[in-house]
Amino acid sequence: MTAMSTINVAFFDFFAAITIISAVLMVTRRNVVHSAIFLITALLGTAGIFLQLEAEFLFAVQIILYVGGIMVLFLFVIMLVNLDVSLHQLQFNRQKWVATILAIALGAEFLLAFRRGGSLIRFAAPGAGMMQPNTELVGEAIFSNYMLPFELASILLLVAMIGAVILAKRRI
Amino acid sequence: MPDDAPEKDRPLAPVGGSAEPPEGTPKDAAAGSPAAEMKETAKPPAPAAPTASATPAGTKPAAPAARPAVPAAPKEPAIKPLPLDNELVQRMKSRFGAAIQEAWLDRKQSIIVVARGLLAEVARSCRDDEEFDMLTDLTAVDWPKREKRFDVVLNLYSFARNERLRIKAMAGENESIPSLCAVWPAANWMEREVFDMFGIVFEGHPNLQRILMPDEWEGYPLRKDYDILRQDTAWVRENLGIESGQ
Amino acid sequence: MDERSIHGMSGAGTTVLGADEIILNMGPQHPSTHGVLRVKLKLDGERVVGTECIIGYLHRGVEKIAEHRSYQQFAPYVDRMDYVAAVSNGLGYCEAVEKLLGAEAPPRARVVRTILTELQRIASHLLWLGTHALDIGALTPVFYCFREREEILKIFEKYCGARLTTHAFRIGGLQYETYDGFEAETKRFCDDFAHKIDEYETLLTENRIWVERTKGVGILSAEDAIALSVTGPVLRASGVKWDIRKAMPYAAYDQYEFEIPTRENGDTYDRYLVRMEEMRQSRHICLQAIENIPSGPIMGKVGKVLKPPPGEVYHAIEAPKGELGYYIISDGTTQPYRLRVRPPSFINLQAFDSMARGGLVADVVAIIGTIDIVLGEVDR
Amino acid sequence: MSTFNNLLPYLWPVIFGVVIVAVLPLLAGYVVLLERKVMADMQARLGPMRVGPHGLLQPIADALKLLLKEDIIPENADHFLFWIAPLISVTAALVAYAAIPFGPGFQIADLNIGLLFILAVSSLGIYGIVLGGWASNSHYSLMGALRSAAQLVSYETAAGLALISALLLGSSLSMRALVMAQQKMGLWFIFCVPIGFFIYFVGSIAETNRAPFDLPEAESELVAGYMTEYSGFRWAIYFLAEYANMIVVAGIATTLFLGGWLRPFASFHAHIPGTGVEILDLLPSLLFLGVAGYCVWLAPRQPVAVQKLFMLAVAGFCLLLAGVLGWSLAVPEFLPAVHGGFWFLAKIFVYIYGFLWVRFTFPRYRFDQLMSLGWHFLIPLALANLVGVAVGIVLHLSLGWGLFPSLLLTTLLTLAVAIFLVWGKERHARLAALPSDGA
Repeated sequence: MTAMSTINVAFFDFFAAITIISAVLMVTRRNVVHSAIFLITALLGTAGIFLQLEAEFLFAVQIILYVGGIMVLFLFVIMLVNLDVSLHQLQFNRQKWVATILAIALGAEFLLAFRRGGSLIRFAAPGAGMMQPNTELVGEAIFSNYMLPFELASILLLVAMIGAVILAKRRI
Repeated sequence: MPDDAPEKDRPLAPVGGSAEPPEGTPKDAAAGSPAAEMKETAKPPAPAAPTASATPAGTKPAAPAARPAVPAAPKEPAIKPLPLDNELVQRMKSRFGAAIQEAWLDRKQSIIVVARGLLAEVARSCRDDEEFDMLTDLTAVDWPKREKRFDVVLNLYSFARNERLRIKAMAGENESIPSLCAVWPAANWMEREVFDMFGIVFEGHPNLQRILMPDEWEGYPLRKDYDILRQDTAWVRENLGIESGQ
Repeated sequence: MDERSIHGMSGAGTTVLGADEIILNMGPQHPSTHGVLRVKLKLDGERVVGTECIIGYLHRGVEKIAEHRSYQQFAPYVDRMDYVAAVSNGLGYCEAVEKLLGAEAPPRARVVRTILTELQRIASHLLWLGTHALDIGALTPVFYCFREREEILKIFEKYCGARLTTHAFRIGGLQYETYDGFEAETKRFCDDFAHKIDEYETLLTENRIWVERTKGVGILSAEDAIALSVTGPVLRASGVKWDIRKAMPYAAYDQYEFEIPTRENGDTYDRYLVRMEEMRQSRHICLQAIENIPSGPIMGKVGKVLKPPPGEVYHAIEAPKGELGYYIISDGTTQPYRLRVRPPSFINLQAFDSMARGGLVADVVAIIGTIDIVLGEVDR
Repeated sequence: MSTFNNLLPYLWPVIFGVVIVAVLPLLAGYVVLLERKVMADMQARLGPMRVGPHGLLQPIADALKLLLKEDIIPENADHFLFWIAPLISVTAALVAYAAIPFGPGFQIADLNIGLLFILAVSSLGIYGIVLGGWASNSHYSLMGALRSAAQLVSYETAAGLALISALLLGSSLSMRALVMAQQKMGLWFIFCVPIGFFIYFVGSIAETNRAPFDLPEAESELVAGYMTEYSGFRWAIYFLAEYANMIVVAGIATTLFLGGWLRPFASFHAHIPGTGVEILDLLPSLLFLGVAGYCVWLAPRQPVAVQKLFMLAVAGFCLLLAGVLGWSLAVPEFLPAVHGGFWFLAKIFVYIYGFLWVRFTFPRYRFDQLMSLGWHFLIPLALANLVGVAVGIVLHLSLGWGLFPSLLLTTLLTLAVAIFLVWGKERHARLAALPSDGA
């Protein structure tokens, strides 16, 4: 069992490292397409963490929707619009050092809070559905307990979509 | 190189004789209109050629190389250009006066020479008033020994009359010709080709560039005095640094 | 139609989306420009907002060469212009020179010329059909078309020894008598061919994708077509019933019955249908001609050295691609003083811009295919 | 020893994985040969005939040629992306094989999200195309990439919705469970949801960039689309990815709609008297015996001695296969594995044959027409079909009707919707063709 958990931790570290490094690279790349690629790897790393948490359904949805769908459209737009301009622009403004220091400070604060007050934070216990197909669980949760929020979210998205169509289409 | 340029510039002289109708046998009315059936036949010939200032009565057609196969033709030898003075020409003359310089029939095909400056107007009139609605072809001929060395030749076709008409305009070495692009868009490429091959400038052409030859080409290939060797030698000298052996 | 529509290439601007317009260079090495045509397309996304044809890669100066060859010597050169319809080129040239000479080919020669020219028209249209279908993405018809074209080329080969650049005719008539079995083979081909055309049509005519790809694509109105001097099937698909074979008959066309197929819309689909019907009509002409080939000499009296009397002539025939005209000026010597070829492909290609503008990239290849150009003739 | 025991469960998957990665390029090569032969047959010609009898060694010769070709990377390309793009494509295609059940025992991993996994992973393959097209730094490649991206996103929706209609019947995402469900029902899902199968067929052609939806690589327009600047083995890898993807989608269709590894008439059991051998299980062996006999008959007709020998070798190979298939009848442990594999591959080939048939019959769609077909016809139809299947199941569950009749009813209703959609599209086209006043 310990061997299993070691492997688990190793996988987690691996995916977390991928996610963080890609995220940093994504922000710092000058070429927009490269940034998009690092965003994709960051999303893939997140998907890996889902998998490592045995949430296969979320893993699959993450990849299908974000990586396979949204990011493809993202790249599509980037290539279509051809943002060469960004290559010749200043990437960060003068406050970048202030921002870095603040970010580090915030990170240190979080670290301190976790170390000192870890006992105050309650993590949810692992679900009983571990090692079971959790697709059904997700489905049941969405369509029973969380029916109303789910439908509200759907309507919100529908409204957004119709709005986008109306804005984009000059003549209906 | 052509050293056999003709002694006289245009080797044709209008000679009296019975005019034959212009070409075109509307067997099966192409455009379907009755006008196509009504062939505009040639009128009795005028006794002499009109104006014809630029055409010296030059070379008589030499001994015919071949017997014409037209059986009905009289014993007269060979094919000769005949003066043309049908209704069409008369109408044109009344419209443009002296700008219609000559008109004759050659192998049953009507040819009209017009003044260079009025070419566009004549063309437009041909299109609008005479139903010569299609510019079949536009080309040029170089007669280097003539005072005005270029002939610009239009070949028009009328769907309604099922008839062809050739219009010529003469231009000197440095004279330009009015562009016909506004009358027939088809003239665009044809004029570019003539410019490319002869160096004749068409005034008012929207995009007068070389079309078949490379843009940096020197000289105008279809001029009779064009010498390919000159360009070749120059290229060899410039690029290989030696004298061409040709 | 005005100058604006003919050349609209200025610098690249920006599109509705704010993205840059792309200048796409098609050719001179491109699978579907049918040779060394180069087309510069200005694109807004996939929509064509400007075109420019750049030609001349295959320019060989045919008209200049003609001034340095005797009339007979020049005859093989014309085969190299529209090299997929060499027989038609040869017919136009021979008849033009005959007219210049005032000579005429004997009846037998004229009938044989008609048969071979009509076979050539079928062959040329078959090549067009195959490549056009290939451009639109149908992979199969091209092989069927080549199968039938092969039969025609075999007839040519047996007749004059060459398949492509045939030099089949001579000024004044024919050099070769027809071979034994010429009539039978032509008849067999024509008989089979009726079913073959139906076969192509089952693959394409009713095919939904084919119809969607070609209907309404590259529309050319009759007025525009005449203004742009477009001739041949492209003109007829725009609704102008004009065919030189009927309007000013040459060879032996006045002896045969045939229809001039026309359509009204002037789009790619109509041009397709017109050419398909033309193949049927050509077959019909061949069958009529083969029934009754007059006997007699095959060569008229033109002499060994051709010295046409001074003067000039313009003679045009209905080549598979449109009006193929020869304008020859003689100065009484053995060489033409000036020989101008009126190439149907060159002049039809000029209409490309007005057809392609506003369409999509995929339409561009369909339109290049439907004009049916041969770059050897465009560039000469 | 204990480590070995721990690792034992991973042994078979690893072996399967190695086998698949090793065999797949060969299989893809032979799919190419099959394609060329089928194409030649439809086009009244012979196809490859030079390398080996009837061109049987052509794929190997092609692979060798591509391996030895010069590897060209354009000067202004994005070198890293240009280098890695084909690998992304082929990796995505290969990883998807992990969840495809080639037989009851031949599957790398029976994931409980099997189908979602395959869809997720194979949707990554698009990056190989998009990035390759972008990295080439050429207009043709870029347009191919853009077309590809738009096309994939559009058709994945329709294909996914079509798959869901089958999932409703199988009520699982596990590939194995889906086959089992069909076994239990005694009916392949294609008969229950024919419209779903049709939509998936069209969608899968579009997803694999095959004609008539091969716009990203339309040779008459974009030269070779995103592959224009690629050459040599990098190009071959793209090619491999394309054919691997074809096999993946065929595998999905086979599993979901065509009964996976099940034999036709799997619920029909007629035994040879006196034995436990079912008559229908003899079919595969007889088929290969027939092919072997044909090869023996052909052998003396080959022009060259080497080809005669080779033909006999092919006959021997077929005999061997027939023997294995026949022998497995006697060994019950191997019977499902061997025969399951045979039927699965056979169904994949039938499906791919459908691809080829379509390719050589139809011209290519134009891009806007492709999009319109996807969004205005396939997606609405897929939605209608999904609702129809759901209603059919509800009818079955609540009213107690038979599943098949209720699905038949809803299928007919969906067909009506399809006709309506086509009619509406044509009406739309007619209206669009009318001269507008330029508003």
